[in-house]
Amino acid sequence: MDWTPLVLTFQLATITTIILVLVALPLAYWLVHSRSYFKPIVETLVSMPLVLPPTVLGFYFLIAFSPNHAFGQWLDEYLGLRLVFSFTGLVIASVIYSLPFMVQPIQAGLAGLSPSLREAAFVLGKSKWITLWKVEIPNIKAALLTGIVLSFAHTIGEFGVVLMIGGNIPAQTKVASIAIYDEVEALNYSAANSYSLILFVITFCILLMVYAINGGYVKRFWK
Amino acid sequence: MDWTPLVLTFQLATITTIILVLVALPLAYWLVHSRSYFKPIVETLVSMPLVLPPTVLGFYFLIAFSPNHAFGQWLDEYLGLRLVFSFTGLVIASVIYSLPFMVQPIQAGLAGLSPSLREAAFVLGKSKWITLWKVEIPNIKAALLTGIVLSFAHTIGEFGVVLMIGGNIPAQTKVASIAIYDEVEALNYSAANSYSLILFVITFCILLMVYAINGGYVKRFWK
Amino acid sequence: TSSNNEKLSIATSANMQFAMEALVDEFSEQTGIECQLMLSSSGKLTAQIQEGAPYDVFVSADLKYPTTLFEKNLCTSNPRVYAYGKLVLWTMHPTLDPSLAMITHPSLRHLAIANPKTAPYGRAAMEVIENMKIQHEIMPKLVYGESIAQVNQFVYSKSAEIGFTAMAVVKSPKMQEQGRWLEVDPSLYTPIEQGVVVLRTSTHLPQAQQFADFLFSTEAQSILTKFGYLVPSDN
Amino acid sequence: MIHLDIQKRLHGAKGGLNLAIQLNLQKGDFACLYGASGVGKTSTLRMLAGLMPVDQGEIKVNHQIWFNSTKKINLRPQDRSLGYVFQDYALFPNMTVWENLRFALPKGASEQRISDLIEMVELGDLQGQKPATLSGGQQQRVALARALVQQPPILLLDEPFSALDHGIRQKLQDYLKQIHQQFELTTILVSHNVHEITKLANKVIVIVDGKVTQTASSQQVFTELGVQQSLQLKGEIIKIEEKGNELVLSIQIQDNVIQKSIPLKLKNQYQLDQEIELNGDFFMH
Amino acid sequence: MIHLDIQKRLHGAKGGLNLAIQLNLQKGDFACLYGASGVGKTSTLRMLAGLMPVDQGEIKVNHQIWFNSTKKINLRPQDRSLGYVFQDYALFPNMTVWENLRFALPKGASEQRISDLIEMVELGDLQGQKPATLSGGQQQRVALARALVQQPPILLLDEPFSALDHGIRQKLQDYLKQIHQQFELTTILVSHNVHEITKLANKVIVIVDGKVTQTASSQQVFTELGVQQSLQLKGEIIKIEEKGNELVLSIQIQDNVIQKSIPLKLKNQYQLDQEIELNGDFFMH
Ligand SMILES: Nc1ncnc2c1ncn2[C@@H]1O[C@H](COP(=O)(O)OP(=O)(O)OP(=O)(O)O)[C@@H](O)[C@H]1O
Ligand SMILES: Nc1ncnc2c1ncn2[C@@H]1O[C@H](COP(=O)(O)OP(=O)(O)OP(=O)(O)O)[C@@H](O)[C@H]1O
Ligand SMILES: [Mg+2]
Ligand SMILES: [Mg+2]
Repeated sequence: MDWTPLVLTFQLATITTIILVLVALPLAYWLVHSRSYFKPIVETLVSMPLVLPPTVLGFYFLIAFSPNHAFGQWLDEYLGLRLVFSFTGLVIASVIYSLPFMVQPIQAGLAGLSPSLREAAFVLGKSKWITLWKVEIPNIKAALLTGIVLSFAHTIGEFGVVLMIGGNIPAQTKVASIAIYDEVEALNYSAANSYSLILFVITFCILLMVYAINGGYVKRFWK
Repeated sequence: MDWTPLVLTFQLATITTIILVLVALPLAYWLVHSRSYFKPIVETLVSMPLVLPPTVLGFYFLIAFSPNHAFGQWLDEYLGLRLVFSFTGLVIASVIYSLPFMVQPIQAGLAGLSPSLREAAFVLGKSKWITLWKVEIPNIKAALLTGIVLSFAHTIGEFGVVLMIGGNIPAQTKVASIAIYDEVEALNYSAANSYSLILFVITFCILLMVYAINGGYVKRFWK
Repeated sequence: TSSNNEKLSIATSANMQFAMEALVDEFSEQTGIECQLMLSSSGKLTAQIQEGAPYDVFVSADLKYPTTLFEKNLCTSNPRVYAYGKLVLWTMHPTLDPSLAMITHPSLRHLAIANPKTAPYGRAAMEVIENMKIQHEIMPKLVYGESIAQVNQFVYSKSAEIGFTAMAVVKSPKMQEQGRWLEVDPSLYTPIEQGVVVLRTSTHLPQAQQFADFLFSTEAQSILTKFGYLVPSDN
Repeated sequence: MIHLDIQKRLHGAKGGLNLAIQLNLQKGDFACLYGASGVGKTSTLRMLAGLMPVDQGEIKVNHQIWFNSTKKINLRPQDRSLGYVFQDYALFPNMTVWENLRFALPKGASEQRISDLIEMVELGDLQGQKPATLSGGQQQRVALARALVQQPPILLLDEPFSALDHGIRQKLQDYLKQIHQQFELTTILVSHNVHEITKLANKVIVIVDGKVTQTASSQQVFTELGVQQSLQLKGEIIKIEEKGNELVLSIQIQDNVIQKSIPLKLKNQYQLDQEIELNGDFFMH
Repeated sequence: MIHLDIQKRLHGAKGGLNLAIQLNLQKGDFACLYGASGVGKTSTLRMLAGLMPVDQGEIKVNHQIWFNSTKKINLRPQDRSLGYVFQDYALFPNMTVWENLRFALPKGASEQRISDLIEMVELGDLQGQKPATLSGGQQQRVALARALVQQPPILLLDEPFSALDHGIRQKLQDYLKQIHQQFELTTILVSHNVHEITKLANKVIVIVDGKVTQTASSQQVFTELGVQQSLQLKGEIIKIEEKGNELVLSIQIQDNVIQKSIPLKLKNQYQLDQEIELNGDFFMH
């Protein structure tokens, strides 16, 4: 059993999730508070990566990131970034693809908060950022957790985009989902099963821990 | 251009989303109010379909639903249901696969409600169901919308599970994402592009409408 | 729907699509039997057939998958090889001239091949590399497509400068004028045998058998040749 | 009618608070829970309504057991038919004022009742508004009206007038007193306002540190607590002026001079140097 | 110091409400907004604090323009440094009592201030609790303490004592009065309690139907409104009893007899038949 794909998978999922939190928070914040006419358009656009089949989306990424097209060339020349067939490319593609899973729950959470909390913090002289950080985020923990779990799990199982943009290079872009897919295609069902099982068990344990801590079950147990 | 796959796709997405709302609401409700030790386990299990690559999940569905195995045989003999290679099968698989997108936002929404709303309804003699329906759901509209949009969009773009369990049968299980896949396989990139574009545009319009109405932009415009 | 059930369902590897469409047209014209194609990867089709997919004939781009099905007693007879695939080296870069010598050149960053584990063209490409004894130089450059189709996308989008694909691809109507290609010396790889089987569960057994036989007719074989396959009679 | 003997462990401002409350109310009683902030008044109402778990004890209403810790009986809040005005109002944010009341209306009952109540709490033109845009006092009035829609036999009122001005407060107190008598309700009121209690309640239950220390009439209780609830004072009219269509009386009570406006048509009832009786309503706002 | 002249269109109980408020307060003023429920008191405070958009007008504080509709100036709430006790408290549910106060503490200020305030509002052992488990009055006291942590030059208090019992209410009123004078604050209080207003405010601003109808001392305002705010009455001691370590005086005022407990050590200050002055604090709860 080759463990590299599994390690790579959890690296990818973790990095993607962290970046997503950082990107989605300000975006969701803007979406909640903006009265702009663009708002519903941006809201819609955020969900759109979900609509295209992953392989197709991956193909578009491939074209966009390819050094032979304007954007990819620019990235290559000015930033020295080659996104196709690289781990960085996987991360960027995963972030875009999983964006709705993080933005939308956070947005719904923020929208559900009583405005008087913000107001109270403002009157105390606190900036929007401190208010978001110290008052709003701690009060939408459930929604934030939803976003994190959905993004994390989805990045682990994500496969089409990753396969397309990553090129299935061992130890670089061959994540577990692709390894499992390979085994299924090769009719190696028992190998696919064991990979799946391991992936499943590890993720199950991680999420179970998250939920148990969040629900206070761990505290209850130790009491 | 063959429109059947597109029609099929929106049928599948609509039916799946409706079923998901009906299934996810009681489940999310239970998750919010249960103090059972099983709760974090169920919470974790709900997210697990995301973790497996779609084709692999589809493969497991295929085996489970196949009349050659116990469960599929039972379905076939006692309920006369053949889930593999049928539209019904697609619906069931999509429901299971998209479950977390509906359950988790709703759960987060319900958890964020002030308990005094429930209490006030209870004191007025209202049952849990009426309270959920008339008081709790209307107050988590943003979260419910998140669930609906994520599930709907995801079912449209979903591909791996559908291809595996549906078998790409025209007018029955050949949804748009698979039609696009076919065109890509056939090197028919321009046809794939037009399919993608149409899918994208229609979904964009649907979601834009939803967001615009929800944000009150339509009302504002008419005022 | 009933009209689907009357048609002959032919499961075929997605990369066989063009040749198959031409073959099916010819067959329908000759016999009046209507057909529909079910496209997917050989691996998925095999899994589906094992679970009772309603297909009549399985035209694979490989021999491994039909053989597996035969061993599981799901076919009416041994798989028969109706064609051999030809491997080519293909690039979309206007400045590149495809040759086996150039793939080791340092300026070439990515070489796309299909997954050797699952795709016959991938396995053949790997054999070429091994026979040329250039694994060490070439390994870091390799990017793997899930199937030939994905290799095509890598090459087409120029993400990979060059790739090993099937001759059927570069001869297809869509790609004929696109890029440049070189046929790989067939002695460098074991022939890519493509097999056909009639499925035991077929509800149109006679017609299915008729189609399988048709693949070996002169008309069919000339079509296959036109689309870039080697046919058994050539050997 | 209501027999309650419960215990509950809570957090208090000076460490743990052991709430141990006994109540015995007859049908028609208008009882008031009186005690300092944080002494356990709201908690008592919540346990009676079934909204807060009771640690131990029994609640019996009309010979029906609502809660009994040893027999493990615990009626759902839905089955305890009572009206409750929450201290924090607990209005439904998704419903307008009218819909909040409509939601409370029992099946088959006439919607006339809603209109009447909205009129009574003076929210006529605001009935289409959501609670979020109402003022504090307006929200409180909606909460009161909503609790009265079902005409429940038992009323729990947690400081139902605390956010109201004198005028509407008097009016709603009068209305409450009237329906309490008319429908023979059993009412438990939480209030810090001695005057309000004296006016409404026939029984005052004093809670100190989580325990009932006294149950008696308001007169008795407040006298013992050294709180004068309703002075009956005599004064003398020293000046009578006409202002617009009002009559302004200046009245001397000892060294104080106070002024009071009355409608002009009552003019011939008052004259200079007349002795006049003034009760608490008059002094306290 | 505070010059405010603003207009705002709101919903009222009798159709639209045109709020049009002028205020002119000096540094050190303790003003009270007085008016019926729904008349626009909270809205006025919210507009002063920058939390509600103003339709038209100007707000000037300390010669600095906070808001001007023609010049399109609108200071953020953060830049208007004032303390605000919200009518609905607006405590942060994720923070404990201590953390709620800590959040308000300016950088570099000593945490001693927090402990002092928590002591003052008598929430010592509850400082580790989240607001959700506090009683209504306890929450209100946290809100007051939180607004005082920053020692702001301007205080806006929206019915800050409405949920409190007599004892703690008196104490906090005294404390408020003291810090108001000590730090020369400018304070705007919303209250329905005449006694409280009389005790604290030097200016009462009466609002009727969204307009200021009167600005004067509480004495003047309430006299004209026919509301007696604080009687100074004389009574006679008719009985002196010892109860434990307390002395219970029975005092006759006209036909009323009231009782008052005082510490035993003050025994020699009182004797039978002595005339004794009683002020409003004493009567009203
Ligand atoms: N956001 C809003 N939009 C429109 N109308 C509002 C809004 N907020 C409050 N109102 C209305 O404005 C009026 C004044 O409200 P405000 O809260 O200022 O009253 P208040 O004087 O504080 O009353 P109370 O003593 O009951 O707290 C009320 O009729 C209320 O319904
Ligand atoms: N869920 C809870 N868990 C633990 N302690 C609680 C809970 N709810 C309230 N308390 C505490 O119980 C005590 C009594 O609270 P309660 O709300 O009954 O007071 P109250 O008499 O209504 O006071 P107020 O007049 O201030 O509303 C308070 O000290 C409060 O902090
Ligand atoms: Mg209370
Ligand atoms: Mg107000």
